[in-house]
Amino acid sequence: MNSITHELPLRAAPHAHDRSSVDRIMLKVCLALSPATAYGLYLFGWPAIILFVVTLLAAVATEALCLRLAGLPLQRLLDGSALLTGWLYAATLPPWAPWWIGAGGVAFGLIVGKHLYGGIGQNLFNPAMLARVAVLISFPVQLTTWVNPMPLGSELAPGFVDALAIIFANADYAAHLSAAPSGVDAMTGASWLGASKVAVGAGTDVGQWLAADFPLTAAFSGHIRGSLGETSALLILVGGLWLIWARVISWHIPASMLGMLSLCAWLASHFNGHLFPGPLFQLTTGAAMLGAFFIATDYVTSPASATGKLLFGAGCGLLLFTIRSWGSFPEGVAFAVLFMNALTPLIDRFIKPRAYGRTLGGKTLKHSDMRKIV
Amino acid sequence: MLTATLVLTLMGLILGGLLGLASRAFASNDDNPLVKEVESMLPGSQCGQCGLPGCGPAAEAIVNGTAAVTCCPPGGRALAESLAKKLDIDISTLGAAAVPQLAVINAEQCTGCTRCYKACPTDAIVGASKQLHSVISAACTGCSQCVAACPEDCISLQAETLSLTTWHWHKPEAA
Amino acid sequence: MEGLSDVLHGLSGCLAFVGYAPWALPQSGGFCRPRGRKTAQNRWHRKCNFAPQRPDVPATGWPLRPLGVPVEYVLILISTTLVNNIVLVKFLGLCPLMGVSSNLSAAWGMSLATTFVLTLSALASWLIEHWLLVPLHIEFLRILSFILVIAATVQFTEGLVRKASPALHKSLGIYLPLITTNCAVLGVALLNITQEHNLSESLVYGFGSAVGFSVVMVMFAGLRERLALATVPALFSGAPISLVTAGVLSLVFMGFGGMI
Amino acid sequence: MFAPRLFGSGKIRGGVHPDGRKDATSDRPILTNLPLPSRLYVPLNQHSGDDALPLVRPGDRVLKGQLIGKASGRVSASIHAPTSGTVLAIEAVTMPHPSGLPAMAVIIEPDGDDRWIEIPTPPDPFSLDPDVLASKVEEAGVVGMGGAIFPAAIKLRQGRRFEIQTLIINGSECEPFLTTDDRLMQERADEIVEGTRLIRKIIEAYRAVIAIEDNKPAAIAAIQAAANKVGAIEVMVVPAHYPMGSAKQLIQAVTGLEVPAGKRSNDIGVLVHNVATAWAIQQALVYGKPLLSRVTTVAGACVAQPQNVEVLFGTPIEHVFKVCGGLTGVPARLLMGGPMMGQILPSLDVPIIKGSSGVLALSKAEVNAHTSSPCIRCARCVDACPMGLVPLEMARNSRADKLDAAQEFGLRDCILCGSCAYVCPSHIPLVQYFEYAKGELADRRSSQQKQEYTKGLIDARKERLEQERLAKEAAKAAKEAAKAAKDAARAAAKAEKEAAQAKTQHPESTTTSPADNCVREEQP
Repeated sequence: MNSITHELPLRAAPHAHDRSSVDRIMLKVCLALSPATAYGLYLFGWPAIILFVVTLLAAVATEALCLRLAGLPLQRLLDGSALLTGWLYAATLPPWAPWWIGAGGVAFGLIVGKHLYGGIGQNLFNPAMLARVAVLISFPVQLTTWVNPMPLGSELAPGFVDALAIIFANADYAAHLSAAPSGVDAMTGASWLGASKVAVGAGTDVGQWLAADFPLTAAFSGHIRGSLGETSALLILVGGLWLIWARVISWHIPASMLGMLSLCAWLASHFNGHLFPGPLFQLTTGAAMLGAFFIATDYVTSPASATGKLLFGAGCGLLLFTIRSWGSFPEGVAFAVLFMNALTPLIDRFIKPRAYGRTLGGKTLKHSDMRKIV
Repeated sequence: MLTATLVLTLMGLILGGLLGLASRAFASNDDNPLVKEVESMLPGSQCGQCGLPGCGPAAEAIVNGTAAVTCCPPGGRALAESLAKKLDIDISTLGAAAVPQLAVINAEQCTGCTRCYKACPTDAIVGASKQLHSVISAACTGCSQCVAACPEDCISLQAETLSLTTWHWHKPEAA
Repeated sequence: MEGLSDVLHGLSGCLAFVGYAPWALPQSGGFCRPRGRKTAQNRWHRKCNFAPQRPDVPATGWPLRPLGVPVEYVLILISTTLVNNIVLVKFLGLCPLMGVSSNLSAAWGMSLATTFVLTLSALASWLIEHWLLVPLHIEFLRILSFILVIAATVQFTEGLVRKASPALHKSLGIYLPLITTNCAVLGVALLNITQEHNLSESLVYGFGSAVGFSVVMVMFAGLRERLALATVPALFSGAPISLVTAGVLSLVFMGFGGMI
Repeated sequence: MFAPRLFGSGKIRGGVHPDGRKDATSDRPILTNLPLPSRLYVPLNQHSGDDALPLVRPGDRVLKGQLIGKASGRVSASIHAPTSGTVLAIEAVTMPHPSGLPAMAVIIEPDGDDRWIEIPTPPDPFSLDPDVLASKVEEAGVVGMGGAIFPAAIKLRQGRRFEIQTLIINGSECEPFLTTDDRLMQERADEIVEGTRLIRKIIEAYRAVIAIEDNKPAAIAAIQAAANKVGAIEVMVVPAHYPMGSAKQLIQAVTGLEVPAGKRSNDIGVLVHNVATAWAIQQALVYGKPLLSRVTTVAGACVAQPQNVEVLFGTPIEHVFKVCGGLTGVPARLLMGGPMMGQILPSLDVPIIKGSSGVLALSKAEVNAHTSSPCIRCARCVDACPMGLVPLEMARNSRADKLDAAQEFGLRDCILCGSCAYVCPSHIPLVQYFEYAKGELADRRSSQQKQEYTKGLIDARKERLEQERLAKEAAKAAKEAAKAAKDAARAAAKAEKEAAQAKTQHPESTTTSPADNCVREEQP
């Protein structure tokens, strides 16, 4: 018998592959995130850079520790999923948050949100958003302190040493600056979403207030108070569209999420402009863009079918609008996405693509259905 | 105090009466209808390999939870799965179900005593007195009654051999 | 696509609240039930199903019966299903949540049974409170008599389920009679009394809590069905990871806080 | 807006675009008249269905084209001697199948003369009755050459029973590497067109379409030219898109119809045959030649001279490689068929059979296999599935042996085309999960059937025993009655004693009933 030994383990067909891989996908997502994040790092200077690096390092360290404990090969680190989780989490943080918010949060997210469930691909909730929600509820003060943009190299921007003090020693840089002879206006403030909420609470006419104060162009381009990596709606949009073009994500979730948010905002502001900001405000502030393109589209925790994705995105949009408009938290992306994450298994179970030769309900196509087009 | 006692007593009586009426309205036979359904799913060869005296008691034990759904070797995994589905039991924790087997007669030892084919509940053994008996594999449930009946100890149970039509790919090693 | 249209349809109903919100929001920071509902004016408004006209609020022209029912009932429904969810916010009824959520069909059956019991017992307990205990001044018997009523309802439901679906009866197992001691059921009955709900509000509150319970049960069952196929570390597999998941869900429901 | 999605718009859903790699062989002519190997291993089952019955014995001399295996059973096909020579043995030989399990084959030692059996010149097939033509196809042992290996005559007869609107001749060879159909269409266009006309005549189809993928311009030109000569045969160019060559997808692309789940294409008035089958049918009907050989693509980075060769059935793969310059290295994968759906070969000794569309020796780079990592639910498999299924859930549930759930997510509709595994970034062997689950389900079905069958046997036996008992009791009663009548004068005490005696004999007489033995002995 002239039996041959196959060099590769015996496998059923196919014996060909398109060369895609998990690490390449993760790399592309990181690449798409980088313009917006780089802009954010530039805008908020050294403290943001330090926070970002610390968070990413903590993410990788946590992942390594968990893989070790689970007895899995450390090569799994190379798939880049932990890096991406850390990156997304850092992008939603206030740029000058203390280091332990970044490191502790991402460790919590990865351990509780991902590795307790068995690691990559098995988590039920988006680890980055779980981390954010847990930290937001536990440390609301640190998570709602926003600095004004102070680009690297500008007059007010803290130097590297100051930045270390801000991030690691919780130094009050704002007080330090305003005590300086030059005299500076308030360095920190509420995010625009928070401010709008306060305005509503105070009985201000939101429509007029926004028309007067809200810098729409700056919000779109990103020169605005906000989280580390989500200020620039434009750069996120560019990155997100590239991801769609590169077929890393599909258009369904971003389109339906942003569409639903805009629709709700438009209807609400159309009927009651005194109370509800319009769609442009909703789209350019907070994590709406980042959420739609990078967070809600997380493969593991979003539905598999196109219809399911549309439903998922619409749910996110609707919940986001609801929480922003009536909830006690000014921003709701994390809550909305996590809530829809929880519904994803049900969506996947009940909404499947129509199979060839079957109706949407799974029944065999009838002859009469066929004749219609003959 | 008296009011309280009276009220509670009255409530108890009224609710009890209502429940009594309801239970009459919803009366169902005392035998669990599930037992009958389960019994109809079992092979019915009364082989007793499960350790119970026949398929009826086995069905009862399975429904009551005193016997595992995997207890029936002739039924094999298919039966275990359908029983588990019927009774909403998680089968994965019960370990492997019994593998169905076939009786094989050792031709050299067989004396043609006919005892095995009299014992066979499915008439799966053919042969005449003083002649070599053989097993029709399509009808053999592997119930092992012939093994017990054979005075020469020449019948054994063996798992079915694979052929090109019955072979299929194994499950890939877990990632 | 159909899913989307369903959502849009639902949305149109929800958006009706927008019209309600203008005068509700500034005073209370969210949806709110009109306070002081024992006043004559409010009685009138409930009868006519129109909000009291407030001069300081711009008129929106939205009718105040967006879904064909008075707004406050809808608010109770939303409050009990999402904002003050009986399971994830009030932490009542965790026992069946852990016990019967391992597969969707059992969770659905349990939800239906609990909905039936909760609504019925909310009604019955209100009747007993207001027609029996209060007139006879024996309110101290409240818990005892409520338990009695609940037990009877559960017994009735069990008979019903056993008759209707022996398989469901089998898969619900001990959890069906245990609805008796489901703290959600007694909790809702007692909350109805402490929150001074009237009869119809009690009914809606009971039903809404049951819907909230069902939403969480079904959601949780879906998650657990997916979990069943995950390779959870041995240390956390089974109940621990389910509890972690319930905790996360509870965290998520905090997002609805402050709405009502 | 659902209409185009539901019923197709001339295109197919999902699918992938694997690297074609057809250039190495598509421009080289088919190599015919290969040197004969020292042995031919002709399996008795080269088709789907039951084994053919061998008609020869070891030592017999056979001529080329002689019937050596007769179709037996409902679905089966005849086997003919591929060349003249001596039958050495009929024994189990390793099959071209990943299991490496053996099956019966006729081993022939060629005498080198390649002498044909006498074939009478057949009458003009266009003058014959369709049923006669179908029988001739059956006699020639023609099976579906595209890979399905379903006996062609049975398919033709089924086609006759339905009202067939459209006959599709499948020239959309979508598997990478394979160019057998491509070359066949380029070199034997006239024969294929004539075969198409013959099939059309047999099934009385309203319309005949030869569908060719747009990446085969030479084949399109050749077939178009041949079709123009006779007319009434449409040539349709379909987009090159894997798995366009799958019957269901091709039907969708050509007619816009979908084959209802669990039904055959006949039900919607469509019949699909491969171009190679059309060629084989033409050879059988016009020249009376049985199916003895086929064109096979020999390709892959480990083959010295990749090309198409016309090989006799039973030729060992090793011989085929030798003809093509031998192997240049140890192949990472040795396959029969294309890389997307082909089967791993257990050995170089396995024979070429009727379904061997290609023999590939692939290098590591061509296979691009990696160890699999966990599923990240990216749903690329869902997008790639041409059947609209949810492969990731099917695999997950198959892995956990939740086969019912796997069925719900589409396992029963899966055509095992491999598009999902091709695009999976985690390199999960999805198709192997499906093969496993389908195999398990088949096992389960057969054990269910067996259980029902044995249950019937048990009931029958119970009934028989009961009837025997009743008959015995009736006989006893009759006997007693007769005795009572006869011995009416005798004392009552004596009668009782007799009755008691009969009772003690009863069990013994039941077990040695002669009728019982009789019944048993009649069984095979």
